Amino acid sequence: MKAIIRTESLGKYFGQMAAVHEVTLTLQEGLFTSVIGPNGAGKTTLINILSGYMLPDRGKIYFREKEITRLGPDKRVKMGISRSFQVMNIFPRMTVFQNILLPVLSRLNKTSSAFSSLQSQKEAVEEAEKILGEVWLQEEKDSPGGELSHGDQRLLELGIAVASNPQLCFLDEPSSGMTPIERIKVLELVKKLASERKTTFIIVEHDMDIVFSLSDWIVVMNRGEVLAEGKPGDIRENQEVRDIYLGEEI
Amino acid sequence: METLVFQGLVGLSVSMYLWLLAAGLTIVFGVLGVLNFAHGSLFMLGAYFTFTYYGLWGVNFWLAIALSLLSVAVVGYFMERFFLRHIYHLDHAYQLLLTFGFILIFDDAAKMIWGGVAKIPAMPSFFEGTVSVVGRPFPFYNLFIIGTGLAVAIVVWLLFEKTWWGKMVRASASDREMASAIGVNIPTLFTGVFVFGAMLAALGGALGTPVRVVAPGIGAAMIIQAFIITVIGGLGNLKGAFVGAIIVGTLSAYGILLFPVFELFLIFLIMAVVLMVKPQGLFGG
Amino acid sequence: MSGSKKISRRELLKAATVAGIGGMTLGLSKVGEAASPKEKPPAQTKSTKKILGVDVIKLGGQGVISGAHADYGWQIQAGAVLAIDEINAKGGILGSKLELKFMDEELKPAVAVKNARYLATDWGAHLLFGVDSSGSAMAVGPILPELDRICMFDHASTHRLTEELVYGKGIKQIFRIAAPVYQESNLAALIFKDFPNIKRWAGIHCDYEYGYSVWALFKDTLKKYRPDVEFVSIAWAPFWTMDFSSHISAVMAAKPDGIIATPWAGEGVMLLRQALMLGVFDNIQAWFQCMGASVDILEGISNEVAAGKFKDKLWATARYIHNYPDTPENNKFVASFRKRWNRFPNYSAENAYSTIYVFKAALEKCRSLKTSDLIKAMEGLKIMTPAGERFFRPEDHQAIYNVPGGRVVKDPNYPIPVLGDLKVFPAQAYYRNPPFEPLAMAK
Amino acid sequence: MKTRLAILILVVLLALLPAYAGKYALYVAIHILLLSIFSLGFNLLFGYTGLLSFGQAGFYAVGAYGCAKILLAYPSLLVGIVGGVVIAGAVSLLLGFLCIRHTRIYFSMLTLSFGMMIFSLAWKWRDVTGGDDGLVGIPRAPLEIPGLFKINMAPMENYYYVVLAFAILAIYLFYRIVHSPMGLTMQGIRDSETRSVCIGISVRKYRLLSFTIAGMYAGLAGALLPPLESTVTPPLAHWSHSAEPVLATLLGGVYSFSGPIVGSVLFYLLKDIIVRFTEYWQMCLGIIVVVLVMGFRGGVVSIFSRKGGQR
Repeated sequence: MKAIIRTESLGKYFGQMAAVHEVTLTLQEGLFTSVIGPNGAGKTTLINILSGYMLPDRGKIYFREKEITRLGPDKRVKMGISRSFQVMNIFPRMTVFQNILLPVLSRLNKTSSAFSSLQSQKEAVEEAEKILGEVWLQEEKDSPGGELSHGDQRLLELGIAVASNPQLCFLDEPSSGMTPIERIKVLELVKKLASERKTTFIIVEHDMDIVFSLSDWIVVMNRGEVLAEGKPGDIRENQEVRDIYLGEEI
Repeated sequence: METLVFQGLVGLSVSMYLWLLAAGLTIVFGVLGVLNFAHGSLFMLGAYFTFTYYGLWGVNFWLAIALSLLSVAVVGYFMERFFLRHIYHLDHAYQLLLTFGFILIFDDAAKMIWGGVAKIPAMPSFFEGTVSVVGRPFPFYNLFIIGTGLAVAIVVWLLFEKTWWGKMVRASASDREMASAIGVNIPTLFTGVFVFGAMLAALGGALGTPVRVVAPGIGAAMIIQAFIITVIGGLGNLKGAFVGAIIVGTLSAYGILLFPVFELFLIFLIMAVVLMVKPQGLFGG
Repeated sequence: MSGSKKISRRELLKAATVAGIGGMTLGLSKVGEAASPKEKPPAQTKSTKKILGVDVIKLGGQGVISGAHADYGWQIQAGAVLAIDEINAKGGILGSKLELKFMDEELKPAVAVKNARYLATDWGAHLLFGVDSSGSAMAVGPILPELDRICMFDHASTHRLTEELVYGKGIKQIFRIAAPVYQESNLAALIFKDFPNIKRWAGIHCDYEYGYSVWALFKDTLKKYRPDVEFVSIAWAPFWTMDFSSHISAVMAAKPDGIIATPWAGEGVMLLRQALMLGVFDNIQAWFQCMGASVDILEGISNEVAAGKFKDKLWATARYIHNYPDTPENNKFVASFRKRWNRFPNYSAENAYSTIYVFKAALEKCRSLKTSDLIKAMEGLKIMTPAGERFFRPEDHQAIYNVPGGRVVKDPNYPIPVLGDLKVFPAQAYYRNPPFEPLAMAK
Repeated sequence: MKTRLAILILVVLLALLPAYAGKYALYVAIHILLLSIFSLGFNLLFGYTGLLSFGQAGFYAVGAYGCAKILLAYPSLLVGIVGGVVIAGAVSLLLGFLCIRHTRIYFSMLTLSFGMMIFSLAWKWRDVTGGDDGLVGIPRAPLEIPGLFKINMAPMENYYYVVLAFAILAIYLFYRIVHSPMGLTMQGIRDSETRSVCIGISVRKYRLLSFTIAGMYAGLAGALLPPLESTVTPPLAHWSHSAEPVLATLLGGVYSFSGPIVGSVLFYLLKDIIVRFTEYWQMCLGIIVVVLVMGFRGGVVSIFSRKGGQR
């Protein structure tokens, strides 16, 4: 197994508060990895830094052993890193189909094509249709993204993230706000996409049952630092982890 | 050197009208999130009302100013209560458009009521005369204006920093939902803030009545300067509006003295430079 | 929001849209149908009763009637209406009545051009007049041949209108009844050449063509008579200057003996009042306010003049002054204007009033509404007007007449100040003459 | 199919306009076409890229002055118009580079100040621009391609056809742009800047492109003006002129292709008709604006398409 992303002493500080502190991680390609931890543990900040959405104050990031610490998010997408957002971040006035088509066009470097119609972009259209099917949104194809139900918007968010055809994809709470049944469906979908698309997913997730049943690898964060990492079974037995989740069944 | 001191002092007195105008604009933007294009028209109405009470009806100067502030407060109340309130949730563009419509209405209403001739009543006699500054005569009135401008700055600062109302206003400026959760009546507060901003603009207009002209259209002419000042200082920032007004007022005065040919250009240049170097304005967060 | 409200709003929208579209089509069809018949030459000989062939002679005027200079447009309108009513009361011109349509020029050249086109080609004006700003005049002038109409400019004063467009380019449809820009600048130079103690001159001028021309011509002319004078300081004030304190203190820093200033309308009043506040009149010997004898400015400084605050150092002129000349024509005009409008006429009003009488004279002379006939009738026309005898110089279609300058003083016979100590110079002494050379206007 | 037929009928009607309309109607029609081009370009920036510019009149003026200077030196209509567009494009590329680093109200204010700087320049640089009197006597030069053809432009009808041709071309190109991958990219940036960045889009590049194209559309509208009016003056660059495409677009509808065009027709005719009946045209226009904003915010076009509106 190879490392897909590796960090060295990452740090991000907001005034006195350390959102992320001394994080040194090596995450393996092909392992379905979850980042867990209590609220304010720095999970979202870590994902923001790894996806390029924020720049770290300290430390280094390597993607497939190439340094990407200062690269902007658009450059990282081109290298094969994409992400979804915790707070819904879709294109609300564009149709569902266009929501998916745009990242596909971006990946195919077609966005600067000024005078050809969208329909004439055959390759992109076919691929977008395929992704729509994969995330179960074919029926909603022509509705504006902003008018979808909450659950469907989460699916769309996922669809946009995978439309860049990433090798590495960060999902920030892909099932938040959903019913327990929907959650299981969505996360099983992610798992399925991971195996079909050969994408390494790193997700932030709160539902411990799902995390422990689906993940190959778990990273536990607390107060900006990595508390523990390991296979689900090992994490379940870890006393420190049990302490921070005091009272909760993990 | 003496010339520069004198010119700076003149510029400072000009700045104070700009400060009064920009203060209300920036408060309303900071709290309500509305950029009021018609704010200059409230300035104009303040001047027209003062002209009517003081110049036409012969009311005492101070009373005339107070009455004119109240009159503009009523106008501001109607604007907020029946129009602006209903479009807070819309894009800035619609607020600009609505308030632009108000400029057109106020301008023509002023022409209907007061006619097209520029109005300028006699100066209250207690303001006549000059004091000697670096050997040149400097008007009492300009000193009075500088003093009033500074006093208003202090009062507004105290109001926002030290009073319960000010705290509520600041709370709702930074987080509307939170403020409403702790029991602040947001709609009433917004009306209050808008009316307060309108009265500041009216005060600027009213104070200018004896020495500056009031004519239909001065509001639209002033508002661009006020926009520029608030942007230089940082939108929604009171301290920024104060500093911005002084920068624009004094630099224009020096521009007239030193580079008469480029004066027109100067103010836009300052704004472009500030925005490029410090996108949020000098004091913007 | 309740359901019923929503519905009513939608209904409202529909109604508004329908109304909007209705109005639009109406407008278009009106534009369409009205335009074609009226594009034919104005001179028609359908009716045998009328000498001019029309029941009404349509006069299309424009001036600025919105914003801070709205009074100027009002004055033009007031003067024109007075003349039209007088003429119509006596049966019109050669049996045809006069009808006026007056539009807002907004001081925007594009609007002035659009108005002229609308008035001439859609509304069917036979004759055009008006226009306040120089820029608007320069824009309207060149389209007159295409519109095939005469336009009498009664305020816009740039010398370029008659010198470049009429004399230079041969656009014969342009006439100007008002004195051009050099009337005030050259007049000021002629007056002050005789004040040997005033050696240091400063200027506070409009930051546009008008201000530049006045300052350049004033300097040129005065320098010819008085090589010893110096021009020590200048401040430029753009449109919409709200406060002249900075301009005044900037020029006063150079310790001038005299100041010549061009801001007009409300800006002129404000400038003078602020100059008083800054104690300017204690430190200079003379102040020449170019358009200072315009009625709105005289009204605005009435109290100060009465109180003697200008210390008799304020001089002014305008393109007509209500207390000059003392002729029956002028006295009658001022009296009827005051009776009708309860104000004194300013120069725009007199210019517009006289414009209508010039049209009358020209129409009676050529008995035709044809533009080419009218041009012939008006070239070289001499006519008595309230401002005195006017002569339309054929070379550049500029009306030549005398306007004096004088001190702004209080006269018990008038409720507002008047010009006293009048200095009258023959017009030939200060009009520029063909062949015209462009002004060098380095600032 | 229906839409195509409607468009065809409209184009035919417009093409036949000189046959049934008078001179003034033609003049009005030309102005409406110019405002449509102007507003369309503005809406690429506003409705499609999410940037409210308050300085488009600056580029309009650059196009107008550019074309005027060319026509005064070398009287060929095509050279003048194309030259005006190119100069406006170059200036908007340059200023866009400085403006697109900002968004929302700051972008609006920055564009406002650059627009007003162009206004000041037109007002002050008198040797080149003629100051406030502007440039006068600009010829309506013949439309010519040396060796091929030469058409006299003196009759208004001929020039109307030139403007109509340019307008149809501009509208067609605009349609292609907004329905292309690039148009979709701009809409993505409008909907969510952060999302766009995180799917690999270089936001600044497309903002700059949008800004430049909008500037060229403003420049085209401006370049078509001097041959019509034979004059160009500084108010063309004033912020109150920048407000016209804003008003027209908001009247017609921001998020529809035809909104700015419908809005331009309405805006121009409304004012044209009101000023004939009252000197208080500002008041009437103001009331209409207020009613429109309070009553229907999606613009007139939204009434027919049900979509659009709040944002």
